[in-house]
Amino acid sequence: MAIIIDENTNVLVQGITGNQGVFHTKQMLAYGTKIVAGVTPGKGGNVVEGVPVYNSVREACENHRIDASVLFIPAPFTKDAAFESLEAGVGVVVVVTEGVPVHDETAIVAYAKRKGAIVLGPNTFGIVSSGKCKMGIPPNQYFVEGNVGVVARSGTLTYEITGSLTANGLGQSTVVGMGGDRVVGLTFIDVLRMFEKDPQTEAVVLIGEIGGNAEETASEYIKEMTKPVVAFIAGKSAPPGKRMGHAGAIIERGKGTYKGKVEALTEAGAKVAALPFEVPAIVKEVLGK
Amino acid sequence: MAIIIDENTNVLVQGITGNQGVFHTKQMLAYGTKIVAGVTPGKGGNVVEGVPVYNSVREACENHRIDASVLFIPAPFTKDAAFESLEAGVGVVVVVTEGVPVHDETAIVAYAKRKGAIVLGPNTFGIVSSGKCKMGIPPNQYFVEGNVGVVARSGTLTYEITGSLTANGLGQSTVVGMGGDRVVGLTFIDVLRMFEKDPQTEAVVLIGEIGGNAEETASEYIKEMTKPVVAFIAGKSAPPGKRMGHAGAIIERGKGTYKGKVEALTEAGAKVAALPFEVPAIVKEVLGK
Amino acid sequence: MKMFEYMGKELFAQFGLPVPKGRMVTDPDEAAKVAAEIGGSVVIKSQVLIGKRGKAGGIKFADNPEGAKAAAEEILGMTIQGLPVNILLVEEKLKIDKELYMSITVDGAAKAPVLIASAYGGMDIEEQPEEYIIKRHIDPELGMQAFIARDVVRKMGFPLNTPHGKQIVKIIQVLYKIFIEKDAELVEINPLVFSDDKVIAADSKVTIDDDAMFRRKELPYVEERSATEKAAKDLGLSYVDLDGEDIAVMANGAGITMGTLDTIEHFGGTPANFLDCGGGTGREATGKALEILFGLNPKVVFVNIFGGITRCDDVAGAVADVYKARGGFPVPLVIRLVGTNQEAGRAILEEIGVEAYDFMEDGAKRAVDISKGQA
Amino acid sequence: MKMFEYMGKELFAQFGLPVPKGRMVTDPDEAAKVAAEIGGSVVIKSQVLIGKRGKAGGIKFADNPEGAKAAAEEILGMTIQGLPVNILLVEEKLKIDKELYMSITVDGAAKAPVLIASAYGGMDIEEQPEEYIIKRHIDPELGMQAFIARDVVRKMGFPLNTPHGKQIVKIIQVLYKIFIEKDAELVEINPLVFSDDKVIAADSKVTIDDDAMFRRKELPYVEERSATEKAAKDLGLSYVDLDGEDIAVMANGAGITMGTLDTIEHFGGTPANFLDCGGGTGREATGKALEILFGLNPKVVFVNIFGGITRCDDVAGAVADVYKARGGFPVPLVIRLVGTNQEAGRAILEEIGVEAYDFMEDGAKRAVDISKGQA
Repeated sequence: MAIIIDENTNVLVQGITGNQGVFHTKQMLAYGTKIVAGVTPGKGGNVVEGVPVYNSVREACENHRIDASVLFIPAPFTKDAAFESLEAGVGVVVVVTEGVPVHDETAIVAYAKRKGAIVLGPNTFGIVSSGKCKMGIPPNQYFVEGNVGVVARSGTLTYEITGSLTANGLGQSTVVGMGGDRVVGLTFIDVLRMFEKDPQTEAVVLIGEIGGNAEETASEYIKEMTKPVVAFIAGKSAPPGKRMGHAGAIIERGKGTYKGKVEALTEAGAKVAALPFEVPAIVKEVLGK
Repeated sequence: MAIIIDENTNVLVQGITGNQGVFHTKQMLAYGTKIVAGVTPGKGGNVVEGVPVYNSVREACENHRIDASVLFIPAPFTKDAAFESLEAGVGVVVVVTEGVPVHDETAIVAYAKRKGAIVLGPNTFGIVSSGKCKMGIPPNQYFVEGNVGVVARSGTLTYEITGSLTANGLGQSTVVGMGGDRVVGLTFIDVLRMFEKDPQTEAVVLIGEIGGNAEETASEYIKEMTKPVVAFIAGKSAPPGKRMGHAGAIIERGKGTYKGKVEALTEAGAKVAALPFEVPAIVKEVLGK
Repeated sequence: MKMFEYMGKELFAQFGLPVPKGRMVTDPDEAAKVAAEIGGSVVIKSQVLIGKRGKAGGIKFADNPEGAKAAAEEILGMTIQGLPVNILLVEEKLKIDKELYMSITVDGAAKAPVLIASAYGGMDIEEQPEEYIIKRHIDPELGMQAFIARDVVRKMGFPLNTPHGKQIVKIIQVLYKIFIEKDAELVEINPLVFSDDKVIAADSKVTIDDDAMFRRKELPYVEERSATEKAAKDLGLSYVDLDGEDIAVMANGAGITMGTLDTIEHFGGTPANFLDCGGGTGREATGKALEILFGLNPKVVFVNIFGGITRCDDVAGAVADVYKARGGFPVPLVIRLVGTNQEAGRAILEEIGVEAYDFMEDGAKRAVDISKGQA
Repeated sequence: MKMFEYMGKELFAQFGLPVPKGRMVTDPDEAAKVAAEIGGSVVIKSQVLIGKRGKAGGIKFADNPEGAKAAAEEILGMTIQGLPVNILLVEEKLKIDKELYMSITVDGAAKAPVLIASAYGGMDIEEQPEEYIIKRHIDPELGMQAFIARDVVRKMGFPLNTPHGKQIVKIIQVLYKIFIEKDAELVEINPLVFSDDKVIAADSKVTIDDDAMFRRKELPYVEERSATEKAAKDLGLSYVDLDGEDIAVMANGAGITMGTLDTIEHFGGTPANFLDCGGGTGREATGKALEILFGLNPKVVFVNIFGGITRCDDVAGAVADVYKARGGFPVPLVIRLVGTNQEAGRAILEEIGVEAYDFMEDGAKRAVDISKGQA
């Protein structure tokens, strides 16, 4: 099982002929990802690491079944590329690109909603259904199959925690990067619901951050979950971020603090690790290992 | 039963304080329509024919359950008014207005699709679930409850045929005006599906026109229907309409003729009346009366 | 509203679409002047709102200003399919390496704009086999994104990384922008030509949505209507001239008008024209509309009213007004009148000795009989 | 990018939003000149990119040009929350009958723009009870339709058919247009004032999305960064100054940086700053980034790398480059280095006698110990 992607997922790489595209195509193939096609407009007919390149997503779809697409596309063109996959009916779109304008992000997410598609990112490390399929940029070696679901916003901290899970014998079902930007496709609660339904997943690690209220909202759902949730919230000691005029204050109204998040999660029955390296021990504990 | 609207439908009138709004509110109330609210921006707090007037659809929705809205709004403001009802979650929007720009019509229909709402019109006479609820402008006296469903594009010809049905003792379940414009919310096939499912409807009268290919498409569905369909296609002798450059010819590719439509309908098992006044006799025949 | 070719090209140029050098002129001397400005060979094109002007001799070439003047003299004053030529477009003669087709219109069945493109454009576009014609519907909420334009170019069979490919991608996006921002029903370029490494709109066909003209005041206005159509339009009605000569028809609504024509033809009559007075036309306007029909000298006028918003007393009043003003009808008038305020209407007609029919078929048959001298 | 008030108002004026008469000035004589042009009473406002300047004395009134000059002299050169005042805005003093609040920003949780409005604006807006604050999310595919603006005005409690009501409806639509077309993260008017029958933007707060600046070249550029922040930005990295003084932190990625700070504080250390070098920064840039940190004189530098795209050999190479160029480190450097090309990186570090930690917590503890003189 695992969620969102698995060993049967046919993957498209958009921007496959760029430096990042070539490098990560190689890495993903090495991980075992079924990359069936790539797209770079004007480069159709080429082959990258054995993968055929097309001029458009529709052309790729005329020649292959495409289940999911991962984008290595410069920020100014990311909206167009994401729209292209969504319009062609691709069900999972992983947007690695950093620095996408926020209005473009909003547009991508709105269109994905209309098309009933899942968007990870922008600014995500991607997603790994450990041992089956990797889409994105995480280093291959830390992702080993197992029963812990991981959901996070930022990349390196996730590698850090996933690496320590793996080092402690705790493999993962799926590790989901929702993306670090202000507007991204999924929220914690969306992913938690999927893990709750996934037979492979026995516990979930939620890696949150200060700001926003996604962790508080997720807590409402955690109360209903049958599977244990272990959380780490980064930013306990971080300085307050830049404020969006009065508007930011009015929207947040005091939500988004470290303390508020930890309280909400704890109250919902999640175990909150004070530091990243405490996570594996707590996961073992909740799994009774 | 009946389709789309019935005696329990709570109706809103947008543009209720204008001449047309006032006149037809009176007529609809006289027919028995449950008009619970009206909207005219800036005229909130007034009362028209006993109906409270609000400043916005949301305000009306805060005070009443609104199931359907009928618009008596000048063409330049029709898109905004239709969007307003759709955004507020109103499920049936009847746009009587003539002369709405075609791009506005496209926008209204696209948004309605996204919101899962039914749009009748623009440029429709409206809809009558005979004996229960009338939304729009048809004269009250010709619409009497019965078992014939009627679906049409243009108004007066529908009154003509419905009037002759009534005069021949054939009442109607629902008479649906899809609207006479190039882009409207429903197609024949949508309405035929509803009539097929409606227990009250025993036969359907389809009033078509030359041009487009809605009747040909509907024929495909008529083949599957268990209920008899009687059709009249207007425009046998009409001159060719204005052509949209080569584009029009390319889209139509010879479809849309009187002959083609009659053949498609006949082949699908529908009975086609050569003239409007022949319809009632054929309906009686197919109903075995 | 159809725009003349030169207007469409001016619009294209405003939005940055490449068009040939040239200008609209209305007399031969101007034509010579523009040809001199352009230098080299030019084309002189009649500006009329119908197609096939080339076959009718409405397009000529010239190699110098004198030639341009002579060609302009020849074309000006020509009549193409009944339309006199008063305007010319004088343009550089393009080197044409290839002709494509490109248009955007509204597809009513799909309820969305549709882009139509072909690598095989020109006069024979309608005869091209389906597989050479690319049709791409545009989600109105998504609009014309760059990827759609690229995919259409790919489907047309052109490489994306050539100058031609890149220009077509741009042209598609700009054409859609014009289509939306100018409330067009149709924007068509046929042919869109390859001229060395340039891609140029060699013709233009732009139709603006009449219903959107209220917000398109910046556009030039083109009068396409005949005097009678215009008189009807001024009353808020629509008039259509038909091939027959016998029966003038007035009815209220497009559908019932078509049904009325069908019924007349069923009984062997030939409608000369029709006037659609749907949507609650008042007494005065209805009277004026009747005057329009009488003015066209039909053998009989058939008025077919099924009153909804339209009130029978208004229609009858109008009939009576015309009758009284003229001291009778110049040709026979047959009227079928039912619906809203029917009794009041009948009473008014009785005063002037006119009897109304209850059923369309009876009235239509009577009108046909009169038109054939059988009454 | 935050815009100065006067820039935001210039933007408002471009789009037709009503703003007070006035102009930006940078010296007292100009201030007097603008005051003379305006005539009557004026307000002299310090232009700084933070709030609460009024309470700090950064806003003064004057009744004539001399007074304006004096006020300008007083404000110019002031320091407000650490920021020197170099620019002033001299404006007509508005008659203020009522203060409203109006803004549009992106609500990340809702994944959509949100319009926030209140009939009770001004300095205390954040303290207003929830029921006085109207929040309306805007479907990005639908945009700001007129009906939404009208409904917000209705919710604010203003009649729609008054001059004030009509102006606010217009202002809401224009504000959204600016928000979208200028790639703003925030457009805020506080207060939006009733001045007789006019509605005027008495202040402006506009923040442009940094990520969209590549397509907003038409906007003025405002440098908000300190010299260090700018040096880091030029390397494509982000630097943040913190309250502590002891430990300079370099880590790769926002999340791991936060986790590192948390861990340092957990062991009782105080981070002075951090540099996020995520996303595959190369050897040269990493070296320059290290130089930036050493240049700030911390007690210790802690480098925490979990290599993904970032390659351990690049980071180690950069450390070695700096070591060799300087002939040693000016302050101790603690490094934790795991991930991509870990072995190659370790080998490079060994050459200069630096030992890397395997675990963040061990490295962090060591750095804290050094910073406290406990090593």
